[in-house]
Amino acid sequence: AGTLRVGMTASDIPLTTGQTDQGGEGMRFMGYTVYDSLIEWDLTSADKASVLIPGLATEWTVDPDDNTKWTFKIREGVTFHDGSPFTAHDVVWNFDKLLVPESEQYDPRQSAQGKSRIPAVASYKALDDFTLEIITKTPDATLPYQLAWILMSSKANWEALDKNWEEVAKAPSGTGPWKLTGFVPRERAELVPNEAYWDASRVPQLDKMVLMPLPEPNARTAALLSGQVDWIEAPAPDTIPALTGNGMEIVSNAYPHNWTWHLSRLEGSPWNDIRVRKAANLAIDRDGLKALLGGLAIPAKGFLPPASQWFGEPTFEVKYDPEAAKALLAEAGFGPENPIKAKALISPSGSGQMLPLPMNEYVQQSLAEVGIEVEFMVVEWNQMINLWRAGAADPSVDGSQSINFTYFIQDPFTGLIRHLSCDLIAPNGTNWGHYCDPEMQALFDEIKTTFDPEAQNAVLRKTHEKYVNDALFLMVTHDVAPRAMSPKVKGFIQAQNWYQNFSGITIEE
Amino acid sequence: MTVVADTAEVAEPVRKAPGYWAGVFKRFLNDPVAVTCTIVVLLLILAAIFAPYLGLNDPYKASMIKRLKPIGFPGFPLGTDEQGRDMLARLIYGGRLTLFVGLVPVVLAFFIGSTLGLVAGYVGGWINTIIMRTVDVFFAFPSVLLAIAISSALGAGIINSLVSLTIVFIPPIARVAESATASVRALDYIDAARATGGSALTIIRVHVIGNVLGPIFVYATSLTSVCMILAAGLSFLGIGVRPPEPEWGLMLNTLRTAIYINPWIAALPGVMIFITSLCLNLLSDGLRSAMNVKD
Amino acid sequence: MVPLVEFENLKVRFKGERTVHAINGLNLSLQPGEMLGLLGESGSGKSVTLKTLLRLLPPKRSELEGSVRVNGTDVMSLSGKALARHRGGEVSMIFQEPALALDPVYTVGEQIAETVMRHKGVSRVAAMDVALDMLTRVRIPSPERRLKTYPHEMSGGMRQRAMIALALSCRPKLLLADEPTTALDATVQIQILLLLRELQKEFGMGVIFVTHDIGVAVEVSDRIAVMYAGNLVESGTAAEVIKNPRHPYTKGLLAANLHGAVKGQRLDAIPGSPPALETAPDACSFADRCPQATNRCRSALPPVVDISGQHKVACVLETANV
Amino acid sequence: MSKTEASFGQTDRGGPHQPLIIAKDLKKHFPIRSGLLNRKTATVHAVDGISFEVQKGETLGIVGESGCGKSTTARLLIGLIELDDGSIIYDGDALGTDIKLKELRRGVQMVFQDSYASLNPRLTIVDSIAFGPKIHGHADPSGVARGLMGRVGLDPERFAERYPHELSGGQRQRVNIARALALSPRLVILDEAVSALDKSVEAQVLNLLNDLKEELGLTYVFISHDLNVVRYISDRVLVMYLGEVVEVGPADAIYAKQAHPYTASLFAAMPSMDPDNRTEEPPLAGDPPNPIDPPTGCRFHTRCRFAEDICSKTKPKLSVIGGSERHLAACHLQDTTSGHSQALKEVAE
Amino acid sequence: MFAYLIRRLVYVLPVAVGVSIICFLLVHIAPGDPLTAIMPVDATQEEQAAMRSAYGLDKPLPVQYAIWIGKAVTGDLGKSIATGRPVAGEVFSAVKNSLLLAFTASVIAFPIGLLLGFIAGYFRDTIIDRLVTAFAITGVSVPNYWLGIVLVIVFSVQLGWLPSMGAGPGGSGQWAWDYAHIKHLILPSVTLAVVPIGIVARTVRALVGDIFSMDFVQALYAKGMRHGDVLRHVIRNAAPTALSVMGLQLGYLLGGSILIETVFNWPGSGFLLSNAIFQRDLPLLQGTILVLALFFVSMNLIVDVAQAAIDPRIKRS
Ligand SMILES: Nc1ncnc2c1ncn2[C@@H]1O[C@H](COP(=O)(O)OP(=O)(O)OP(=O)(O)O)[C@@H](O)[C@H]1O
Ligand SMILES: Nc1ncnc2c1ncn2[C@@H]1O[C@H](COP(=O)(O)OP(=O)(O)OP(=O)(O)O)[C@@H](O)[C@H]1O
Ligand SMILES: [Mg+2]
Ligand SMILES: [Mg+2]
Repeated sequence: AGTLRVGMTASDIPLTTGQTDQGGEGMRFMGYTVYDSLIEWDLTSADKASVLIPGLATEWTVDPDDNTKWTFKIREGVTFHDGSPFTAHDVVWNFDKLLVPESEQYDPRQSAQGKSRIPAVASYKALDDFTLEIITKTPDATLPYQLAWILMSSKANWEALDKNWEEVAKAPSGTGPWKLTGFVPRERAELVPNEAYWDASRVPQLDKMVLMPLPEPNARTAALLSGQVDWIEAPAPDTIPALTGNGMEIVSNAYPHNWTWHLSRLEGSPWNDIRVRKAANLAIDRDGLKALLGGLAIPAKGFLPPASQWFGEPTFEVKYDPEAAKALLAEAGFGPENPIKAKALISPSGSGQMLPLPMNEYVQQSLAEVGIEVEFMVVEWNQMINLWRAGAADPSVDGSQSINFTYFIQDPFTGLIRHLSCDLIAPNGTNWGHYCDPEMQALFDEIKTTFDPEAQNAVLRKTHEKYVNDALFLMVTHDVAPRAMSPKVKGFIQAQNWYQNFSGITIEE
Repeated sequence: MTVVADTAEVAEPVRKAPGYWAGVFKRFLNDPVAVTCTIVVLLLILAAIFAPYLGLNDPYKASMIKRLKPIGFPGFPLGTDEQGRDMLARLIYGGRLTLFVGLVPVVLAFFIGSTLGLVAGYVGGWINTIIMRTVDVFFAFPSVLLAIAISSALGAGIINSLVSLTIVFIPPIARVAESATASVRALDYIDAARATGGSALTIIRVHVIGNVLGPIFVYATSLTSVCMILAAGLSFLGIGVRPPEPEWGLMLNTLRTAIYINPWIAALPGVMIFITSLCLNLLSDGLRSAMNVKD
Repeated sequence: MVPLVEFENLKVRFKGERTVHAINGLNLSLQPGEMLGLLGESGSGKSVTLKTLLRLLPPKRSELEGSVRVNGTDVMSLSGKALARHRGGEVSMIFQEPALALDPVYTVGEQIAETVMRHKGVSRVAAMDVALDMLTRVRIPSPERRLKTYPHEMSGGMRQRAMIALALSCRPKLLLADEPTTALDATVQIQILLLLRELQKEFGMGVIFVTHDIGVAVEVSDRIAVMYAGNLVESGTAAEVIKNPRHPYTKGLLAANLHGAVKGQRLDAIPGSPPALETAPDACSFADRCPQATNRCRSALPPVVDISGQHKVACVLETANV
Repeated sequence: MSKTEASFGQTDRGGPHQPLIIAKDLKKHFPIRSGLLNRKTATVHAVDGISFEVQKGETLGIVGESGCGKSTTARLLIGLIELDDGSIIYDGDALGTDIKLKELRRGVQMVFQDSYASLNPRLTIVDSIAFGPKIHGHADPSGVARGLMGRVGLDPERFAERYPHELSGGQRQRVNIARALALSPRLVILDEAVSALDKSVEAQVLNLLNDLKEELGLTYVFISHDLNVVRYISDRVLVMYLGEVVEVGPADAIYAKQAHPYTASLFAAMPSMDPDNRTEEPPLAGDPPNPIDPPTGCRFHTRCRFAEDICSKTKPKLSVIGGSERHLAACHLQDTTSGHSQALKEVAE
Repeated sequence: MFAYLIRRLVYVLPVAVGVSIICFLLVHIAPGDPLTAIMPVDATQEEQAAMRSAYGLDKPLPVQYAIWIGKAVTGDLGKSIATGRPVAGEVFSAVKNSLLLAFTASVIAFPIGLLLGFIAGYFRDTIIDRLVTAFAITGVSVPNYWLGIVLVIVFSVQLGWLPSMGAGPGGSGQWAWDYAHIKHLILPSVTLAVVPIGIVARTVRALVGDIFSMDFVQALYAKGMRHGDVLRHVIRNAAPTALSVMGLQLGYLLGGSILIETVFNWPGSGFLLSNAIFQRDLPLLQGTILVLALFFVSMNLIVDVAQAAIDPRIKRS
């Protein structure tokens, strides 16, 4: 019971119609709360990496003869908040909403958020009310991960509201454990429990959850300390002593997010030499950095967090060893007297970037000490996104040889494949550094064609081992998604995931 | 020459009269507040210019272990910032950029605005109409809004800040210059000079500039503190000077969260902005009264 | 009979960036109903003399000595209510620039009525009636309408009439007029002068009329007093002073006024300019400009000599004649 | 007087009988803008068709009430404001066709009423005087300036480096006169040049003006509202009313007998200097009418004692009166054919 | 009076057009793609192109301006790129909140500024004057965004007396004049009031000082007016100018509260603007700036007309 007031880092209430915006935070607060997807993440455990579990689909199989044909069993007895039943036809309707511009329900805004999440999907149809068939373009075993992105909104509600998405935004309807009862743009949104939720264990115990956008970290901290909210996302590290000093609780956990420098592998890049890459990875004192972040970081051991089910056993140990770094550089023909010169793209701000400036300066300092002289090209976050899309070869990056980006690494595709796949070289995809290695490509193909989850995990581990052993990125730290909350908040379990389950929370009055 | 002897002046001691500026200077020196403020501003400027020779710590050198140390920490007289950089060095180096971005737009706007105003005020007619109506349009924006709008359009960066602040301050200066010029132009001595056949340019140079520059200058000095606060505000918003450059507004921004750890350190850049703008204001007031300029 | 005004050895000194000895031992009296012309060039202390009568000098920067009595009351001793009653009630004043002396944001009627209400304690409506009556008396055309106009909507002559109406609205015993016609055209000036003369007869008040124009003084005054450097150099009836000027300064002024000047002939101009008054004079202030000055003039203050009846001159040259 | 200064001046071209300046039908109307879109809604008829001439070596006095257009006339003569209509002929040369404004300005200079406003407060006295010679390329402008200072009775040693605010009104007006003389003009226009001065100082300056005129052979246009001063200094007097000439003639003739009722009123308005014979009746009532909307016919008819119907209908012409061919007046009373009932009688007297 | 009003209105038109052109150009001279912020980071080129043409961003500038202004005059400022909501509604509700803040700040600032300025002008060149002037200069010298942060620390975090952010328990949508809501106004409006207090105080001081040294004040004393009467006259004379200074300040408060609204998370136009800036939400940015600038223009207009109405010296033909 009670009301939970949450201070989000977003500057606005995320899109409420289904497929949310505002990145991970949007999915967390307005996606998995009001809506469900066919396949979901298991958010019940804090201790182990979270895995996929059935959502609106109870089971799914791939046709052994035709690896592009998938069949999904749709959960029966699920109803939307407006009371209409959920069926396989609704899934088709929702796919059309995102993928078919000609369809009546096509919503460019949701499409912009969702379409690129399901690149594998070629076609889909409802075999009956509770059976869905999806055909992929090529065999792709990562489809379940892709489908975990797609949220189901109610067709009946949309029709009741004159087929007008703007109206739906004000009174949306999903199948999720929370119902949106009202919101003031940029100020607050109010959610109440959906008592009829299909998973009884996830019926919220609170009376109400209020979401407030509070993009400014100081404002969030002040709001929590002055009792205007009970829970804040991403408290600034420096405010944590004050928060704990005032009895607030800091909750954090590893989650699939990293803070790296994506390296250019174009002709002439100093990063083409593996010794230089390894040296750079050995030059950084990640524990010092952790201090800067108020302890709220996990020093990188690889591209994925050490606790990841796909971490594997890489032979190259990512650690702080400046002497080894110098030795490697000397071997490559460089040293403090004869430093390597590199240019790096960074942004002073940006969502999920932790403390980009201090951190980058720290990295710059560390690299300089072993003999890598980095010059920064500082651009605004939005500009940075453009440059990231454009790729290292684009003139607009002005010869920069790395880009500092934080990556969401929750599933195989977004976590690993999209960064280094040969067919996704920018600007066609997000392989910023123009890396293309047949060995790696083969691994990627194997991931896509390995339909047995355990076998697929094994391939993923091999892939990650190669990431680390080849030192393909400058791997710095992992975020721990800290959140601060008032001692009144009880029953929250922080999963190792971007999304969280708010159903078990109660407020002690 | 003897014919007018009876009207000649009664003997008075021979003396060389002090010039107008000498008088201004003397009056200014008699104003202790203004003098103190001038000294403070000058010290800040000198410190900023000669920062590299003051034996300060490297303002960019970070140290995670020594972050947010209090004022008086050994080796760091004013403590350290959120990255363990020396606050004293950063404040002094920060004065460079802050004063630069705070003063240069006013100087530029002073030249451009005065020229526009002088031309509009002296020539009049449709030239005046064009210039002053354009100025009116820019005047329709509150200065903060205009600065933010232009800066956000141009994007962050020192040059962009300079450009946007200069644009913000040209219209008010042009207005003051225009009205000062128009009122001087109506005085008889301008007519007398025109009657001697001087060209417009000569008359502006000899007779107009000297008499309108005073009020414009005083007005411009009163804008410096506004400009500095505004410039720092742009950096504070993240559309001004870019990190890691030390700049007071930006430091204020990046130190915001440190308020919970070491409020005094976090307050320092604000104190610097406050002191400087206070001194600039008082200096401008002193000039105003020394130059006898009415609002 | 108690004189209406009596200055006894008045000295006024201004402190500040530089000291000004504005009035230096002035002795002057005025009988009730008498009209005195106070003549002198700029800076001779005419306005200061008038302001002393109303205690209008800045209290912090001026030092006064001697005594000033109006109707037997010591003006210096007045304060608070008594002073307010004195100002405007007993003594009122007309200023040189009515455009500056009238409040620009109140109508003429309001400003007159306000004075009447203050001094006579009558209602607003009654005060407005008085104002209307006064405007009629100063011959302002369509006075009802003028009552509601603002000062800037009137011509200079009209404003000065309104100012006179205001000054006379409470029937003062003494009217002070500080160069009331200097800013006006000759044709308007003569209208105002005649109006003042008429009103003075009608109201029977004493008037001190300050001017630097001898002609104007002659037009209005029964008596003329000539000031120079903060003191009187000559005083007497208008006829005495004009027809029989005794002080070299008075003579010079008359000559400079082109009284009987012949075209093409050089004027007997007084050379030089008035003294700066930075120190209190200890000799004849005019000596430096006087063609007849002797050592005696430069060594001590000149005596005041009675020529006849009211005619007095402050000049050593006259001692011989008496 | 040294050679250089003389040669710096201008030479006579038209001969002694050519008037130095002839003003023909000068007009200046100032627009008054207001209302929607700031359009012109009214005009001030500041100068409305006046003609006169100034002979070489004479002093022409101009008198009239405030706002009648005296200063505007002066400014038109020296080209400080543009003529709306009419022409100016300087020593036989028409301005605009035969000579340029710049040339006219070397021959005509002006002294203004406000001695303080007519000096640049930021320039020393010597620099102010030297400005004209300097821009005309004189070799030693400050030498000229110092010479002139001596001539106007200001010791250059003591005053050259001073600023205007350190001078008394009389001294400043001397500086203004020196500045006007710096280009060796032949005609000096004095617009109320002595009005702001104290009487004793005024006399000094009048003496100075007389001396300079004699010494340098100057011609004056002397504007004043003080009839005593005008009489003392002028050879001829021109009387203006609401932008028009009502009477012009030799000073003595006008002082002896005013042909126009307005001139007569103006003279009657002078304060008497005789305590036994003071003015009893104001010669004129009210203020002059508004120049925005001047009365029809004779502009003076609204205030004239002799006004009749004809006066409000027909504008009287400026014509010769009483035998002296240089004494002209614009009044129906003076015109036997005007149809004014008193006109003939007046002449018959 | 009516003609004056019309003339001022007509005069405002070209200014308004100029303002709209500047607003329009401002956001189009900007580097970077406005769509970046709302597309998922890995959206493809075609997806971006589709989005661009959906927002009309592929047309030439003059055409875009014509379309924009044509709709703007009918009150349609387009749709926000980031939220898809109509800009007009967004701006309207934000400006409403900003006005609330600006008015409250004015209610705090103007009486204090007027009083201080009057006292200083009355006691000109005394110690009181100097104290007031020092206070006023401090007001205009302090960076108010910094002051805001300090106030939050002291009054919200340390003392816990006042809320640190937001517009009340129910958000601005449920604004009510009760203490629960009003207490949210206190810190931001006090912070916002500091600068206008200084400016109003300084202006009024100079004004009152000048009026006291005018001749008519002496004339008032000369006709026997007591202190109180003279003060009444001085106030009446100062009123038009003081009024116009206050009017302008109100306009500045509205347009200049962006930093304060950011600090206090106040859901006003400044906050909207800073969101629009960081998301490069063109229609929103344009619309907000346009509405604020036009508000400022109208404010000036109102001030001029009001001044003309109460100041008999101004010609009202
Ligand atoms: N308030 C004052 N403070 C300082 N000096 C003053 C003040 N009032 C007058 N004086 C000085 O006192 C002297 C006499 O001034 P006053 O005004 O009486 O002259 P005036 O005869 O009225 O001259 P004017 O004809 O110019 O009005 C002048 O030197 C003047 O500068
Ligand atoms: N620049 C101008 N714009 C509009 N009206 C003007 C201008 N200059 C003069 N006037 C008007 O023209 C008329 C004549 O003015 P002018 O200055 O020539 O008069 P004046 O005879 O010199 O008066 P005064 O004796 O007051 O100096 C007046 O009504 C005046 O208001
Ligand atoms: Mg006086
Ligand atoms: Mg004039």
